[in-house]
Amino acid sequence: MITQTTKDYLVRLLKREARRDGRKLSEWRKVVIEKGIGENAEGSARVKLGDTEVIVGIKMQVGEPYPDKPDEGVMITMCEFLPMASSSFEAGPPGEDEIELGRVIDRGIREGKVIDTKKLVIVPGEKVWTVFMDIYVVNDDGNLYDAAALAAMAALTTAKIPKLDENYEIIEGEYEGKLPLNHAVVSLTAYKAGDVIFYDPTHQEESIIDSRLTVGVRDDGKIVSLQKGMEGSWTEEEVLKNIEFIQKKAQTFIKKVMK
Amino acid sequence: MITQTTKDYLVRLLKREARRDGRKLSEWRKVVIEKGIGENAEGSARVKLGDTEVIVGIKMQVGEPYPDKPDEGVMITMCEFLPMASSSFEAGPPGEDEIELGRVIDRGIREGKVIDTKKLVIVPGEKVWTVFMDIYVVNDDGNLYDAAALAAMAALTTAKIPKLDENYEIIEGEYEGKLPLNHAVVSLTAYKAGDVIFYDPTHQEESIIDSRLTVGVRDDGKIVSLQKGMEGSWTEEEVLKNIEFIQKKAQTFIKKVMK
Amino acid sequence: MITQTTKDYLVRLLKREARRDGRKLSEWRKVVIEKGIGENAEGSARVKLGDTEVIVGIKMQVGEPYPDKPDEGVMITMCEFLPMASSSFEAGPPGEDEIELGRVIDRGIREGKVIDTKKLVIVPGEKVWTVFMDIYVVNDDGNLYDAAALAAMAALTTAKIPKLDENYEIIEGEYEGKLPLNHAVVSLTAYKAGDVIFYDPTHQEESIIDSRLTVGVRDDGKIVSLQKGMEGSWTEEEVLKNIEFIQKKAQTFIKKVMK
Amino acid sequence: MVAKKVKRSDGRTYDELRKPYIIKAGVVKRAQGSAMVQSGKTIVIAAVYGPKKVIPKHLEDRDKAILRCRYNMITFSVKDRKKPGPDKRSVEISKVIANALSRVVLLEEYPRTLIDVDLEVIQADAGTRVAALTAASVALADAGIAMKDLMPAVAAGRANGHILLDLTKEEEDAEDAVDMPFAYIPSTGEITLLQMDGIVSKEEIKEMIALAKKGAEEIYRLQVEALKERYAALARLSEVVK
Amino acid sequence: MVAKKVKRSDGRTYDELRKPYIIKAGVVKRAQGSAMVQSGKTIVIAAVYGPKKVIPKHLEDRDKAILRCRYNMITFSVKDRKKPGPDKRSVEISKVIANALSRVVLLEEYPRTLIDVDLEVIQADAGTRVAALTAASVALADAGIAMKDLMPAVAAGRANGHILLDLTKEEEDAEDAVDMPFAYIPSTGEITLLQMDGIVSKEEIKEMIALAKKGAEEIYRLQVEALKERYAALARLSEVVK
Amino acid sequence: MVAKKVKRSDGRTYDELRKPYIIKAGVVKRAQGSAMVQSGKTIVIAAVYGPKKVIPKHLEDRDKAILRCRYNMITFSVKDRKKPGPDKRSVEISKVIANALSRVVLLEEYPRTLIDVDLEVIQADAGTRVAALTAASVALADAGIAMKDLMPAVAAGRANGHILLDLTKEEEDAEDAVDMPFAYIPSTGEITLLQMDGIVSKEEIKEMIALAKKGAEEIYRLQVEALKERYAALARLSEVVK
Repeated sequence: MITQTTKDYLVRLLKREARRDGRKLSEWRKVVIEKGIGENAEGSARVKLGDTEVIVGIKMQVGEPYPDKPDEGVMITMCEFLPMASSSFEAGPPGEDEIELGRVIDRGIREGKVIDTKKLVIVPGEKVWTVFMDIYVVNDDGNLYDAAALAAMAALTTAKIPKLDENYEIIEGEYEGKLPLNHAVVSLTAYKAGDVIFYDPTHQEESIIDSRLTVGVRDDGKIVSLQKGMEGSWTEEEVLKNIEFIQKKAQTFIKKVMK
Repeated sequence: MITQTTKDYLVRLLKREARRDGRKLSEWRKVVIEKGIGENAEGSARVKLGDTEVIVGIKMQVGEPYPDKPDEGVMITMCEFLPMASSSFEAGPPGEDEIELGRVIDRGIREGKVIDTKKLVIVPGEKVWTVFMDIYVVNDDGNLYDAAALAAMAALTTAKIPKLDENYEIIEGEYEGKLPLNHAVVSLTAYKAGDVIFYDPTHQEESIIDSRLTVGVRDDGKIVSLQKGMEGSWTEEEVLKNIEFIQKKAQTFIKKVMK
Repeated sequence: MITQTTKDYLVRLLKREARRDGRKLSEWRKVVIEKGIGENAEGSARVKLGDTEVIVGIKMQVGEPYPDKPDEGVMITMCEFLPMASSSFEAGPPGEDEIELGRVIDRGIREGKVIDTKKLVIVPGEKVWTVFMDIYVVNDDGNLYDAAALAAMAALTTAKIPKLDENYEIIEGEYEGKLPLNHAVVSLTAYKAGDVIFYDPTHQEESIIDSRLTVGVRDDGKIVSLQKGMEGSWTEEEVLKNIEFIQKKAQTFIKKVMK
Repeated sequence: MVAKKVKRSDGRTYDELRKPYIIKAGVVKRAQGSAMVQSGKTIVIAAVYGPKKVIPKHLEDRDKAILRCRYNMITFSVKDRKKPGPDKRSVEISKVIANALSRVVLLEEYPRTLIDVDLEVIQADAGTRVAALTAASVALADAGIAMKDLMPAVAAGRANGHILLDLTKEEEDAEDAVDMPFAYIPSTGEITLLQMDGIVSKEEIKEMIALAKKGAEEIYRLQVEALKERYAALARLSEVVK
Repeated sequence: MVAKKVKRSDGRTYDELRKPYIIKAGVVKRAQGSAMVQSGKTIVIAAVYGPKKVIPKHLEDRDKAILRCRYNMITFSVKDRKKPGPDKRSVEISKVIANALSRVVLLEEYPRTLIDVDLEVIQADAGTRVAALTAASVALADAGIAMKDLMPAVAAGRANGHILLDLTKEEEDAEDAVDMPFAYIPSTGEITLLQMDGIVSKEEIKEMIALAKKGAEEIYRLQVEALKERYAALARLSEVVK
Repeated sequence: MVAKKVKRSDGRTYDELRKPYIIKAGVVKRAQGSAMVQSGKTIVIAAVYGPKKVIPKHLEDRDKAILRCRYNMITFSVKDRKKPGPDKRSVEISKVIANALSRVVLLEEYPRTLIDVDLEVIQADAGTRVAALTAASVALADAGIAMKDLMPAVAAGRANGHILLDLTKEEEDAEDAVDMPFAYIPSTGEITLLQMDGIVSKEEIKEMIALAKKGAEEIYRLQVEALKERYAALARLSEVVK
């Protein structure tokens, strides 16, 4: 529980463009990206953004294509906040916050055409690779959106396609090669508290936020997705200004992820 | 909420064979049947019975026959009270009232052999048409049973069978012809409050009802289904008298539906 | 509800190695095993242990093998406490008590290699028999673990494999022969209240129990499964002593079951 | 209605109940009341718990008890293994049974409480819902719950051209089969459960109701017998205890 | 932004709403407030119940009302039958709609209560979430719930190289399609819903927002019209009753 | 028991724990207490929230805290992607772990509360439930919850004819494999978790228990170490803060 006194204090700080941990409004916490953290996954990564921790695993399965896209592989994104991630501590089917986060990350990767799904066909119209992108929030100290976006992209860069035997069963430990990627996409999120817009809030700072705006950016600078979240509102000017900021900033993060 | 005063008043009226809206005990409200209300459905209809509104859509899918009936198509009925239909306003898996209504409508159509299921075979024993009959209650102002029965039959009369390509995929916008029907069936429902039996109650009138009796009747005058509902009871004489009444009355409604 | 007075009385009795119904600490209630109680099951049995009643049915279906065991049939165990079995009276998906009981019984049968699953192959790698073992608790007067173990084994001894037609559909009422069994397994359970260990508690006696230890024993005297249950603990000496006791005792029960 | 010479595959006349037709009260020890009905190969057990507290409290009815039924077929009661858990059919049957029972149980005597009736189909050969309902009112009486009367239930129907009482599954599978589950309070003439599938004339319905009433009255006598036997057994038991 | 000559398959200019574009208040009789929006072939009905008690009580907010939305597509609203029940897409849409509405509804005036908004897509041809949101604020106003303003919503996007208003499904299926659902409070300039899929430049976003604002303002006038007509009808009705 | 020359594929002797065997407390910042256990390739994280209010209230125990465990394998912890959500195996494991922990946690000190223990298997290579239990008691201690003692857990078993400590998945797949998960309170000699699969003699069980006890004692020392390190780190931190 965050007290009203703390909240008031955070608001006062923000108004002076200051933050409790000394950061600037548009300064991110330290980002640590670890790749290949799960031996049983075809791809994986852990991202720590300050104390926020998100892990993503990529699992590949032989599946069927969608009837309207017989010549493309399939991507399925799942997002779960582990009960340990925060004091709300709830197990059960995914709630609306998990669903929104999962869908926003999914949308960036999907709309940015990150995965070359045309190359995931095994038997045209019958068998294709299904790429499961499973996002787990391990510790929530704010700004899950950026941490998850980074972890998802990082995990994809490590993913490999398993070898199949003649019955289309996976041969354990053998790989055809890397998961073919066309692009890198990262989404970053602007947060708004009253009239102040800032980035990468801690969990404590999130308690005073009215709204967020997530912008998906591709390595070629194109915008690939937008999502306004929460109950607050944005002016046109704010939207455009923050898109512009994120468009640039994202390239720095893309470089970190692609390393 | 309907007050006890209103209920008492309605009971007194009924005892004098009178109703708040001036109707006779066995008089239905104005019935409006609209066919073809859903462009994305293979068949559809809307029925308004006074302010009660029910819509039914027919969707056709290629499916498998039941193992014990390899040479017949399949019909599946779903019934949902939209949360907007009444102040109980509940989303979620179908409750027992929805299930009972859906099954009673299904039974009339099924037992009356309305659909010529033998003509719904695509590949004998392997592929048949599955006819989904989806019933939605949009506004509940009483007597959902009759409105749903009329809407279901009306929707069936408009249903068409899609054309299939060589892979048994539906070709959008092309049709083989109409869904083959053997018969028309409509069920009507008698309602009992104390010793008074009457028809087509409003939502308000339903608050004083003890029991209902639904009778499915076919265009050839045969009875095809019965369902006593709710906690009240019926004498043998009441049952037989109301079956007789409905048997005749249903023909009028069948004519309306078949127009 | 069992009162504290009753509980205290039962504890005092146990300390003097006495029980309310006059039994010794390691004396079971009267066991009645009825085989073939369900005409629609491929195998079935009812076991009464005093007033405790458990029924088990075996159903055989044509299914697919597990990918990693293409040449073996499949066993699936389900356990349900019927709402009538006790005053907790709850319908719904299986709770943790039902799951634990089902899995402990399953483990004994599975690990003891009771069913000769290699003989349940119909088309290697494609079609095998799935053996459903469905356990229902009808009345809970304590020691469900022993009653279920006896009923499961008894039901298996009566199970038959249906004949199949050329399309691998079951021919009703015709059988290939008995379900091939390699072994018989029975598990028995030691219960501990304070420092006293005893067997076959009634429902009332279960109210003072801290822990249980279930030991699965095969007809050749081998131990095939262990499960410590509930919140209490056991010393090494207690474990070994009770394993030894059950190892011998189980042979008597196996004989009863195999009759 | 004319007396008919019908040859039924199990040797019964058109108006006979299946054999054996057995009702037994007090079959589930833990329950407050219970009963078993066997009708030929159909076997159903009913058990009653309550009146008891309603949880959560906001569901309680301040004027009367809530009567909740669960009708359930166990997985191996039928030839094709029944998937566990409720399906639409069992939800509907649970509802019509609860509705029918509410006509005889004096729910107003137990305000703000819940009465649970569990109905388990152990073996199914047609007529399971009427067997369940027949067992339920005996179980409620066995539980000492105040009732206006017992309520027998039976199906009438048609198979192979004949109106018949208490159809078996084999008869229900006839080309022209009609099934009409029916429950009835003999003392008042009230019909409390009535359902019907199949293509019939009004006259046939009349005939089926008459036949069902006759069957129900016979079952009513067996219900009373079962309770008498149960009370006698309990009396003997209490003698022994003394 | 230059005026453009775009040939759209339904004959519209780039900045036109679909025809018909109809808003009608008071379409669901039982509801406290309701509205229907038809945008070309897309049809959505919104209905409002509340403010009402929160059950269970521990979920209530002592400071304001809870606004709960359910966005749902009926099974036959789309070509491929939609499986009944919520999926991830409908959960997300329900959430962003509820978030947007919370900006105009004066929730603080109804502490410890629940306001339910049911949004049913009867027929889907793209733009269902913005039609739903447009209908929702009319339904809330029709229900007499205190609001700062109405909130129109519309999508802008791109298809076949052109920035367009209010895309149809056919346009959304273009190779280069971009879809940007948008909701807006004309009186304050606040953007309350903003989502986007597809590959665009910042300039294109700017253009789409400008176009969406224009569309929203047009829809706002239709919302006001619909409510006026509704009040007129109610007034006529009360005349009659007098 | 004779000392044995066993050649294990990872080079261990029969009575050695896997390498690395690491316990670390305080790994999940938001949690009241947390711990990670790595045993070879198996990695489990435990986190504790509570004591806290029980919702809904009618589930609370007036005499003691409810200890609730969730044991869960994340989807990519295993070779074949694990479907999200609980299955029967995880429900059983959650239960036996909660049962075992209840023996050391002083639940009576926290009446009417709930203590939640989340156990997430990040990577699975056999022995996940014992790693989870080992992590859990460290996490509870880290959360400052009153306990009688720590509780180490480890599996003993048999593979290829040898009784072995702490089996890997490869060893568990041996034809003659036996797996015996085991938890133990060294200070009292109490066995709090005991399960076993496989065909063995009583003598082998005796041998396995002896081996498991030895392993548990070693793990106990590592648990204590981990907590000491954690306290030292916290102390350093509080120095800094001062």
